[in-house]
Amino acid sequence: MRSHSSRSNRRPSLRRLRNLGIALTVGAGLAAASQAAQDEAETAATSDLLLRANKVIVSPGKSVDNMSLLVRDGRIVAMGSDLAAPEGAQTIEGEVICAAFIDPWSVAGVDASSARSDRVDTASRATDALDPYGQDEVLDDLLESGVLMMRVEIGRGAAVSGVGAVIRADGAAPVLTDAAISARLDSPGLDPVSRVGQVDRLASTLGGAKKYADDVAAYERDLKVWEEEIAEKEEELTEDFKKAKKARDKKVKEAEEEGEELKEKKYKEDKRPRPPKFDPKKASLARAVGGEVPMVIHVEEALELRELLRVTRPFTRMRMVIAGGRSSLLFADELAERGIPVIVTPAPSSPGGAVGEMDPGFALAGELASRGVEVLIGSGATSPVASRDLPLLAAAAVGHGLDREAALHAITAGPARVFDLQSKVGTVRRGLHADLLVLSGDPLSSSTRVLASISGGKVVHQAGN
Amino acid sequence: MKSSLTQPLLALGATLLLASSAAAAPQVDKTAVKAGTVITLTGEAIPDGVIVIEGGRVTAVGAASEVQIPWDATVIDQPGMVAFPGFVEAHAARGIDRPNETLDVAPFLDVKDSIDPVNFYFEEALRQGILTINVQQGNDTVVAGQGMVVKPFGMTVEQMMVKPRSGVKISAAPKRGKTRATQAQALRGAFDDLRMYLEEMVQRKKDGDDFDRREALYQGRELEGEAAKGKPLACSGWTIDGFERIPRGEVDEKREPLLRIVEGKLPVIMWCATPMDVHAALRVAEANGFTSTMTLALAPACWKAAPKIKESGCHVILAGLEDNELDPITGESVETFVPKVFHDAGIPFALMSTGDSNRSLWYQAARCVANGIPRADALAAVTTTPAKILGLTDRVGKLAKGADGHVVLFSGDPLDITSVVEHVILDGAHVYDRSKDVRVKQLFDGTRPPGTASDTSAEEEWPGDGDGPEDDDDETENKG
Amino acid sequence: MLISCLIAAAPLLGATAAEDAYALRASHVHVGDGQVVLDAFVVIEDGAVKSVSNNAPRGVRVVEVDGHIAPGFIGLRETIGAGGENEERTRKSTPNADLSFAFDPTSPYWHGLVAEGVTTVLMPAGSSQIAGGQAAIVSPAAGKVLKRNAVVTLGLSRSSLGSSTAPTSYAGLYAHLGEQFAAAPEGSPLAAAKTGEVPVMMRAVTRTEVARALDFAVAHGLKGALLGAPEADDLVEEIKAAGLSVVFESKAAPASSKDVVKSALALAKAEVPFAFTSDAASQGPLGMRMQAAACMRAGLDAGAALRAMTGDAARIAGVGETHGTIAPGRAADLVVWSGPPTDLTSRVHSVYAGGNLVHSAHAHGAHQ
Amino acid sequence: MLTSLILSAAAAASGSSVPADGTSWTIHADKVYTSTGKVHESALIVVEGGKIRAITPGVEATRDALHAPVVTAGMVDASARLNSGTSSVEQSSEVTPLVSAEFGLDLYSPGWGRLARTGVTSAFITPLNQNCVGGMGTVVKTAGDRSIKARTVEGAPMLCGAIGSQPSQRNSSAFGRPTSFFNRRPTTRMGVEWEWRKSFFEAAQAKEPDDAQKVLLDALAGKVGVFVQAWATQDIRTAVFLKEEMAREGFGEMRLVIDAGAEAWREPAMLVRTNTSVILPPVPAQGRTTDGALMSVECARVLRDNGISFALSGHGASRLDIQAGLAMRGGLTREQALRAVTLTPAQLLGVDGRVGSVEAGKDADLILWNGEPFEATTRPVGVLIGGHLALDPR
Repeated sequence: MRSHSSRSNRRPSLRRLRNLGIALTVGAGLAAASQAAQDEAETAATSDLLLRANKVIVSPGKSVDNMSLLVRDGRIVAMGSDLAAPEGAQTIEGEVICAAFIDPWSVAGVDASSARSDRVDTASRATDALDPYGQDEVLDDLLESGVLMMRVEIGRGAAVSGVGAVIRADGAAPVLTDAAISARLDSPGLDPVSRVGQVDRLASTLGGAKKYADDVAAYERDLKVWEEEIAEKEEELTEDFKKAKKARDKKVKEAEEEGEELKEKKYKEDKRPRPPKFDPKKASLARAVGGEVPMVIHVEEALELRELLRVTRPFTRMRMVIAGGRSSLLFADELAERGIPVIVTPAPSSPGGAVGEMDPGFALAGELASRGVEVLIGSGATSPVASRDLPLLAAAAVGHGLDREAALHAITAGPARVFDLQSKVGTVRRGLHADLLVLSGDPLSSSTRVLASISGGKVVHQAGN
Repeated sequence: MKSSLTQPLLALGATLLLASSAAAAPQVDKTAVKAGTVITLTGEAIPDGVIVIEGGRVTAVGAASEVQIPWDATVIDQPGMVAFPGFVEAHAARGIDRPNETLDVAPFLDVKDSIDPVNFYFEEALRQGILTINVQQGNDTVVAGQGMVVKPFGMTVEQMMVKPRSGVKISAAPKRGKTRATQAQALRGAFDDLRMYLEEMVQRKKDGDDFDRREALYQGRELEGEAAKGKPLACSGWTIDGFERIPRGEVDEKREPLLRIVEGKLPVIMWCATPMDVHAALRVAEANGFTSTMTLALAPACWKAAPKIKESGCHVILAGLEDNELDPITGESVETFVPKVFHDAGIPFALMSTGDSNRSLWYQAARCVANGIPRADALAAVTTTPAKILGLTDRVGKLAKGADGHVVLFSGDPLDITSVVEHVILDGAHVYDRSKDVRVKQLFDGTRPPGTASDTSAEEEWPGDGDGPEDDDDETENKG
Repeated sequence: MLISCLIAAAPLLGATAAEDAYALRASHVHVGDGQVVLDAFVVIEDGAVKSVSNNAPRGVRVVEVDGHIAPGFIGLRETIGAGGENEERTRKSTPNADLSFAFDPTSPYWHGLVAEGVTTVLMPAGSSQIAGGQAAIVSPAAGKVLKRNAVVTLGLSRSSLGSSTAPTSYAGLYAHLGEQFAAAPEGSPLAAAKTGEVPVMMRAVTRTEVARALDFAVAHGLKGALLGAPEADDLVEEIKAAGLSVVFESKAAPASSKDVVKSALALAKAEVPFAFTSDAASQGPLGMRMQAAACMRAGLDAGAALRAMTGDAARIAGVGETHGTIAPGRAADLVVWSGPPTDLTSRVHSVYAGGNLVHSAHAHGAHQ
Repeated sequence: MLTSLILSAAAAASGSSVPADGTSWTIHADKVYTSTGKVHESALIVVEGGKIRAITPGVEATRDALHAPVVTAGMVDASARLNSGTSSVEQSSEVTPLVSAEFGLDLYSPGWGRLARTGVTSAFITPLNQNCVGGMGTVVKTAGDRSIKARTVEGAPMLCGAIGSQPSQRNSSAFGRPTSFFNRRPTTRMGVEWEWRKSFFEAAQAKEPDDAQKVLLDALAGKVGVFVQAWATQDIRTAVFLKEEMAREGFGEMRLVIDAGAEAWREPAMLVRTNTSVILPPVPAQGRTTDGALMSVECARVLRDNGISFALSGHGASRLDIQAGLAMRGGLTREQALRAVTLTPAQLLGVDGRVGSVEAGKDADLILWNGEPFEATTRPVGVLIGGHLALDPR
């Protein structure tokens, strides 16, 4: 009993009873509309909040001393050294304030079977798989460790899986319902030929999507032309109507005299152009090919990566992101030159071999960065709990050669930029969403504690209670 | 050995006899039921009450002293017994040959084509005093066929029918082989298809009309006749202008039921296995405008979504009373008595009976009382609330003037552990008498008729050695 | 303790310093028992630490190292280096097996281990056996066995139960183990374990397994540690009463186990010694630092975290007198870090084993 | 004597503002079913140090006393089956009398809490039914200290095993996996029966019996009870005939208890003849149980009518209070149903000295009901185990 009590004080999670409020998204079309709906939801009115710290890390590498932040309605409304706390404002003080950590590659908060599934397609949506109930403990851990946002994906088993999302660990409305489309080229089991074959299949899928997009564009052009033509035609027909009527009345009379059937003139016009058959999968993928959303591709081995880089050159507008990329060092220059970021999971990839010379292991992040590649650090979407380790992984990367700034960038501003959230989160600036951490010291130092986590202006974790 | 062969046949014969006699029973018959207590569910119970049934409908209910029994009525007098309206089963995927199709989306199907009137389930329902049953397809589906409300009596589906096309079963929980994401996608897809199909139809119609107009102009004809006028198809999620142009008859009959759902003309019963399914369910309903005509059928775990459900205003059907979950931190099991949650949240709920003949609706209601729900509310959950869900408020679930002539005579209080159903009067006909029920003995000593669950593999799995459900209360019929 | 060591050291200073004697000078010296000496000299002679002091020793070469000096980490339960040679699958028990024979000094794995600051390693038997044999303690850098028959390893978890080989039940397991101990002849490893002169390492995972293991240990007078026990916090008093320590295993992702964090904090509070293993198969040598860091971010103080990877770990392995701390007479297994050794952001500059420089970041082209 | 009791009771009542150890209470009940046939109306139960100190006519209870419409003794589940599955039975041999179920227990299993909260305060645990002779069972309180010793209730030793299809299930002929010890007898019911007789015969005729055989000899002598799972009629027969054969051979009179005797109702005479007790499994949903045995709510009544001593059980799959209710549905009186889940199982397991009834001096294992016990409309709202609140009625 005694010992038992130590474990049994489980607080009922608020998340359970919180309305998840995932905006509905019928196909891609309404995504934008839903986005607006979320901004609404995100900036829900909350009581004022004053945060004060000896050091505020505005963005990785850039910090100011003795700063206060005023948070209102989910946003940072003021920053200054001498801000006074308004009436009834909650005040939280700490050593350091920085932007909340973002895991760019996670499955936390996602229903497990969907995350594993091999049956998803490009039209499947991570927002359909968010589980606000099943993972309270997992998500609570994230709030404690300062990882307040994750880019989640589904369909780990599928070659090309669905549309990912950026969600908040506190279970509030997603920050982004259309974060990226992800694909996978990791099947070391296969023989080299079929491994390359996989890459080519992916290429042709992308090509198919591109063609579909082109066809749709073409149809829209044709339709415009046709509508103009018809409009003109209708105009002149209306003008000539009186004439035509006269002529016809004449004909009718003649016909009656002749006592024969009246022959109407044959009317012809070109048919309205037909749209290409709607294909939700291609329509969805086309958005990635067109660069509207990033395309995250999980690839480890040099064989696939080389082929991938080759076949994707034609897709100039596609914003590719490499995930995993154990062998990406070999292609660092091209990645840097093409501006392709790499989401590194600084963990040994194969047991034992982990720390062999051939496998960069934890050093990968540092090496890539030194070669001018933008590095993000993600937990690898292996298990929901893994996201909890994000700050540890970033720290370990520093311990193996990555600069502190780069490491912090890799889990804050970096993910925000790559997934089009820089206007909302990732740095600490007036007007941005208040997704912040109040810390007892340097964000990555092992002896640092997260004193408070603020998500969308709400205090979702505070050390000690 | 021989007896076990012959008895079922005899038994079957017996029921056939009963059935046909009732089927033949002329509806003009007058019946009066006198009972020691009459539970009307419209007010206080009536000591020595009388129920008069004429032409299959209740014409009078009241104290023996007040109600005039017609001289020519057949009187069933049971001073020792309790008269009860009979239970209403809001949802059952039983009495049909197979609960689900392999098709993902098949709203054009109708259970009326698969109901088996001599299925043991209906006989058992009668024995349990369940006189109104909404037969629906199973939960292993995306959009299943349309259900039908029946009474557990009659030799043909027509005789059993109470209300056809009572609603379409839709599942927010993944069909076999699907995941939460792909299920939601399939659901969305089903309604997107309908929308695009209709839009295309409208477009084609419009093109045709425009062409005719121009042709007429060209040929110098006056165009006679006006394009049809009416309202566009509008639901909370989307609208289709020019919908009125489509003659109803031209809509593909396979798609027609979905259209009726969007129009709010065809109710939906939405199955949810987990609370997150509830969110999915409400999303698709909201998007396609059938929230107000949707009833949620819920597995126990869904209690966590009660606040969300409260907002939606949906009624619920509870499959299973108790939720057992393991606290991931302490490893302890945490039990939640589900109906209490919904009761306290003020959400109207109906209960469902399980496959266990000892866990029928009376038992479900009794457990609610045991767990602190007022008796009246517990009884409502197996009578008036399901009646409301099925749109049969005036007909079943209560003993009142104008209601269907159904009366169940219990040996004691319906919720008493020792009470049994002694007589059933259905539409005024005396269709069940326990003293003549050969099967009661058979249920004990085991000679079971064909078509009973006992020769399926189902309960070979029934736990004899502890590998079964954590709690009998927690039985939910999941995949139909 | 430090004072005494200084005094002890004082007379030695300047006195005939042997040829190979030299000193490392660093801003911080983490002794490994929780103390830190600032701006100190560590004098090394004959592969052992001769002294730790604040004043410069005379007559010995002084190497200035910029950063923190800490004892090399003790890697308990390293199995990879054995290349799967560490369990005898045809027998449930081989109590006399000597794991030192499973040590392959040429395994490429060791280098990585050293590069991460692990200088001493305990190689126990695999967890599928019950009495698997005698763990050996080896120096991966020196490629030599430091101590044979160091620890008796016992498997008391489900993974030691067979599905179609006896025993299939805990009852059978303990019956078997009881016989093994009863039958152990004088001077045999198990007999030595009974008298407590050789420590045991008992693998027990679930709380029930731990509880049973404790009963058995108490009944047979075993001393040593539990291996596994992620939920040890539920049984802190019992573990303390039995006078045992806990060795946590590290998992694959996530590197940090929530249960272990809770348990480590509870054990620290109750002053029960514990250690983190770098379970090579999952997180590599960093596993233990990850787990330690996770505990620190949850409130464990740095000293305790370091002890769990050095001093206490060495004591648990039965080599507390020779390894795990920086003090006169201890083996000169030292690691020079760019910062606090328990901080994940710190890098390994150089590693000394038995006084010899066995790894240098510059040489291996790691980044600074 | 009585007066002193009342006095002490009053004293206890007045001084009982929940003491530190939380094992002393005064419970005021409108009705107390003692399981011994006696029923106290409006009584005060005084609990001190985890024991029932006295039951006295209703004194005006103090504020902090517990109240309940009805109080009964905690239920004893004679076949709770809460062992930790396959790791609770030593399958390297079919006959393992030396195995103790104690080693197959997991006191951290959530099952315990569930049992305790539903009013089962003591549970008989046996090795999993995968061996012919599985080993010794043990009676354990369902809540309390997390040490098996402290939780065990010393009772009559019981040798547990199974007859029927289970013991032979995993065995097979030597094709396929010749290394597995599952290539062996028994693969049939015959084989199972053979294993039983063989082991007993060998024990009885052994020159110097080994430890395992000593246990079997005690069983033959009736010093150790024999607790045999036998669902179907043919298996119950096998068990009974075994007992009779051993008696005929002059090996001794076994004390036989049939566990999971679903079909015991079919041939009651046989059980009466051999004075065999029966533990009934939960009433199956569809009328049939494991081994295709048939069972309905009426079974308990049949056993009662034949004067066979029987207990009900939940198999960890069903609430025991509901099983008692179903037995009433089948024709038992409340009193008889109560006995079948309290005193009778306690007697069968030899723990009636400590549990099974509400009597002064016994363990304070009590159930507080919100109405008449075993009705579908009532449930345990409070449970005390050794005086500790396992379910708080307040």
